[in-house]
Amino acid sequence: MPYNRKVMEHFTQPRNVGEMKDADGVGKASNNVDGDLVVIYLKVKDEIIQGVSFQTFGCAAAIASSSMFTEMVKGKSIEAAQRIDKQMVAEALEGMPANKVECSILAPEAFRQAVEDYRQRKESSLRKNGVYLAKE
Amino acid sequence: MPYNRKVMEHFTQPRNVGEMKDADGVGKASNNVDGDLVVIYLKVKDEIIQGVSFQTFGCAAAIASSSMFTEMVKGKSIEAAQRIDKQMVAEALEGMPANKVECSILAPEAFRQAVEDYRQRKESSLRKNGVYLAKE
Amino acid sequence: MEHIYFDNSATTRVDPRVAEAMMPYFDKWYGNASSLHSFGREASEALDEARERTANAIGSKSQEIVFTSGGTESDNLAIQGVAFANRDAGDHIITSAFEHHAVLNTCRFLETQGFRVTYLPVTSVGMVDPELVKEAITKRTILVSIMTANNEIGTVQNVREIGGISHDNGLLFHTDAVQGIGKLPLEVNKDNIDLLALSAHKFHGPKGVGALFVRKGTNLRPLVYGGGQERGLRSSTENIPGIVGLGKAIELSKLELEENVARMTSVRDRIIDGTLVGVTGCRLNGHRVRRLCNNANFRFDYIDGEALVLNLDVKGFATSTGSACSARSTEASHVLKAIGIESEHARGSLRITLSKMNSMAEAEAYLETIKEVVTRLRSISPVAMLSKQEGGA
Amino acid sequence: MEHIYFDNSATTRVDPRVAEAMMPYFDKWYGNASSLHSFGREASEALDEARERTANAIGSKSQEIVFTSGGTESDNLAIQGVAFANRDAGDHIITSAFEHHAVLNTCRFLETQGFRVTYLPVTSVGMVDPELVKEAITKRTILVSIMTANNEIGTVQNVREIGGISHDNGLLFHTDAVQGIGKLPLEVNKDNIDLLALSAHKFHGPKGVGALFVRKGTNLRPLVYGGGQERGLRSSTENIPGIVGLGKAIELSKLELEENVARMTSVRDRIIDGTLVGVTGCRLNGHRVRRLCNNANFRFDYIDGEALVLNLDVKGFATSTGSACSARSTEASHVLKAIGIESEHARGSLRITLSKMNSMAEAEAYLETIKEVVTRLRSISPVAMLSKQEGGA
Ligand SMILES: Cc1ncc(COP(=O)(O)O)c(C=O)c1O
Ligand SMILES: Cc1ncc(COP(=O)(O)O)c(C=O)c1O
Repeated sequence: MPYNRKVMEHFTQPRNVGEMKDADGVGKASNNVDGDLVVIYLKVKDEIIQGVSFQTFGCAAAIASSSMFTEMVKGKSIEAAQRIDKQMVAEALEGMPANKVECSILAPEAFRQAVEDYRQRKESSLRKNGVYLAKE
Repeated sequence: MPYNRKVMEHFTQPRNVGEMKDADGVGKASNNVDGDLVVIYLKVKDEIIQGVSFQTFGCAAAIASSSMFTEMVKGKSIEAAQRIDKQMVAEALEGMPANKVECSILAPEAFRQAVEDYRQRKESSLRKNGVYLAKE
Repeated sequence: MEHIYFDNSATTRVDPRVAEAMMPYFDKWYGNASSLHSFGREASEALDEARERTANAIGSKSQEIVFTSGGTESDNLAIQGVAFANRDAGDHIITSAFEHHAVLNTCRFLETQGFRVTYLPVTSVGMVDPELVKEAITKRTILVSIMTANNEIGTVQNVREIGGISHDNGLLFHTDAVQGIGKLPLEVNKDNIDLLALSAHKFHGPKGVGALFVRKGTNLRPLVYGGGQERGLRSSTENIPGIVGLGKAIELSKLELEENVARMTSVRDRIIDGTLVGVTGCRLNGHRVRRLCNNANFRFDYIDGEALVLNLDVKGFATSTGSACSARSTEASHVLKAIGIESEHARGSLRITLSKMNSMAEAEAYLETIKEVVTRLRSISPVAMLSKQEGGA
Repeated sequence: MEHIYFDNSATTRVDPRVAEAMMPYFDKWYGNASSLHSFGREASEALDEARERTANAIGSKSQEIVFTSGGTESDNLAIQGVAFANRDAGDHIITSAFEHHAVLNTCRFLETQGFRVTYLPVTSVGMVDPELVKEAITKRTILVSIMTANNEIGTVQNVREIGGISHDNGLLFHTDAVQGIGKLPLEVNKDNIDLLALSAHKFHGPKGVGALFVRKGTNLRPLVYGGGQERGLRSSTENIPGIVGLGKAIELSKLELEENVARMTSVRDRIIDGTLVGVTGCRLNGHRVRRLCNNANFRFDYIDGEALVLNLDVKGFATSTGSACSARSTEASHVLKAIGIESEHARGSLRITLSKMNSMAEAEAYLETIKEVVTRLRSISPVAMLSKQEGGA
């Protein structure tokens, strides 16, 4: 399963790696069969992703696609970032071996969880601060 | 089926080849399955083989063993010559591939026929000349 | 004395360009194609390239090529593979009486497993009549297997027509093309072929490596089970140097087909005509026209094939009598029997098979020698007695 | 940068002396061993010599060696061969759960053909308990097949004892010795072996050629049918260069066994001890003592084997995770599962397999690099979260 140069570059020098202590949202996604785990940390301001980082337990494809995914969402609005799926990540990496495309699925999934976490935290902090949102 | 040097020598330079016009006895032996044919010509005097020649249609082993056989019988008494069998020919040739030993069988067989022929001719010529042998 | 090699249907000399292509895979890029590291990647890229070259040479897709250990395994994988995988569909196979033993003995084995096999007769020049194929088809037929060209007498069959008949009847068509590669332009699609067996050492590639073209969608049962290489059809660590050699050899054989065929044909024709004119009591076996460009096969009266071959060998010419594979027995070959040649005539058969490496000068040298050798062997043979027997029979 | 090759259980570099022995058979003595002429004789003499060398190396008779296309075919010929030829005698086979796929998948195939197979469990360090073999034997058992040494974790079995148990019960004993040749002293008679599979590319011979020792009198059904080579057990034009290479390689491996084993053992021990001491969260898979002299197999917490292998490759070390043959799937290998290692731990396995060509300096270079690579990959991995999960599980 030969990876292309771009994948190998993101595998050997991944961008945005590591835990983010002051994240606004944290999400994780795992693949229970293989034990893969991706964690995404977000800093958000005005619905724009100001900062993002990841931690990944997985194969080279999982690491490289996590790295590429974080590069792709940085600076985007949450809404735009949520449209990025495994195919788009694989394309940005200039292709992935057929049996490895699945490995790019965890980063977007963890990202959605992180956004969820961010929304919940925001809601509860709003609540704590006495601000109630109308729910319909 | 590699033949040894001695077999190849008797194959490439067979001794005592050819028809003998004035033979005292001629015998042939054939193998009907493969079509092999060996013809042996004898010149006999006082039960001693004075001359012998052969013609062989057969593989290299058949040719080489015919050649060797004629060398072996030359100068021998008929009685002694009749004791020479395929094994002795193969030994004189310093060995034969296992599946080729059978090919040495025709020369001794043709020789026996030639002796038979010689005896019959002798008997009929004696008869013709008025000499009768006592038969018991 | 330089030996002249005239036994190219038994096996060929590896083309120096092929040997050169193989060498680095022995001690430099020696990885296992399944490995993740750079040695493995070198190996798997070499494998992909060889597969493409092989596919290109016969007009198939890369994924339709399965590498094997040679022609015998390819034939067995095709025939046993189809038979055991399609038992529900039927149990009858059609082949010819003068296939290579890799096909014949596989079919005989299948008979012991409850399959029925029709062995079609061939004409006196070794042609399979396509009409007979048609007639032999039953509701239980699953496979037709007819060789592209015979290894012994060189007859070239109407593969396209027989493949067409098979397809018209919804049957799979396999052809043993082991003798065809490098001598005939084969195109699996145009030629209606579903399974095609080839063997590298017959076209200046290495021994011990072959391939089977398996048309997409064809269901086969593997012969061996293991790590799942070759899409599960042929498990085992891939023989990378061998496969690279096959790929290079088949590419060259395709690129240089026209010139090689022209060259071999002219040398062959000189040999055939020169022998028939120059030696008495000699006839050609097989078809004069529908014949491999590299094959001449004669029968000489009153002399034995082994003696002929050994005597020619002493004189510096490597030839054969009957198929190389049957050289261990002295029986007349099943191919000569199938074309109706019996007893003494089959015994005196001589096969000369050329490659692109043979020259007209070698043909001339042979023509000198064959006369001398036949004369010598007849001088040993009881010719007069044999011709009398024959007249009487 | 020079690559350091640590994946010798996947395949090895051809020894230059082996390559040299093979070369003339590609384009000088390129005859078919069945041919009558001098090219054929050269080939058949080379074949005889290689057969003798192979027999000498394992203490068998020449006539008991059948050349094949590799370990997979040898295993299949042994197991399918015995099963189909002895169906009247029984239908039960005993093997282990962590055999190579060449054995396991052959047994699974035989199950589809009505045979029953017992897959014996192995201990947590990968040993087959001979007592369990004894207990598994039934009246219908015909064959016991236990590998000499495991390709992934290197455990060496009690072959002699298991062979003895088989013989005491009148059963044939087959052993897949593909990983044992050149690393263990094997003697088919002393070791009670009836069938022994080997593959040249695992001991510095060429790919695509192997052998099966078949004790005299053992009845096998062939896998392929054809010209009747190898006493009818393995038809096909013999792969002379490959077989010559196998013969040369196995002779060398026997001659140099002691020094090679000593060398590999010391390098292996440095690698095992250095890794266990130098890297946290790392354990050895397999038996510490009953272990191939060339095998080290670790599991590293919180990192993935593929990532590890690729990162080591970038740093110049060719290694593997799991068996090379299963590298195409991301599942934990059946061997690691069989010794009871599941999920994340199996994921982080690394196999280092040496040959006589590896040096202590290479071990030192690796020890530097492994620390660096594990640290880097853990810095990417959510280690804290994984260790929490684990504590909770
Ligand atoms: C027509 C034909 N088919 C099959 C084979 C078998 O090929 P191999 O010997 O490479 O297995 C041969 C050659 O021996 C052949 O000539
Ligand atoms: C233990 C074992 N058995 C069998 C095989 C199969 O050998 P080959 O790939 O040469 O067919 C291998 C190697 O792949 C092996 O390690």
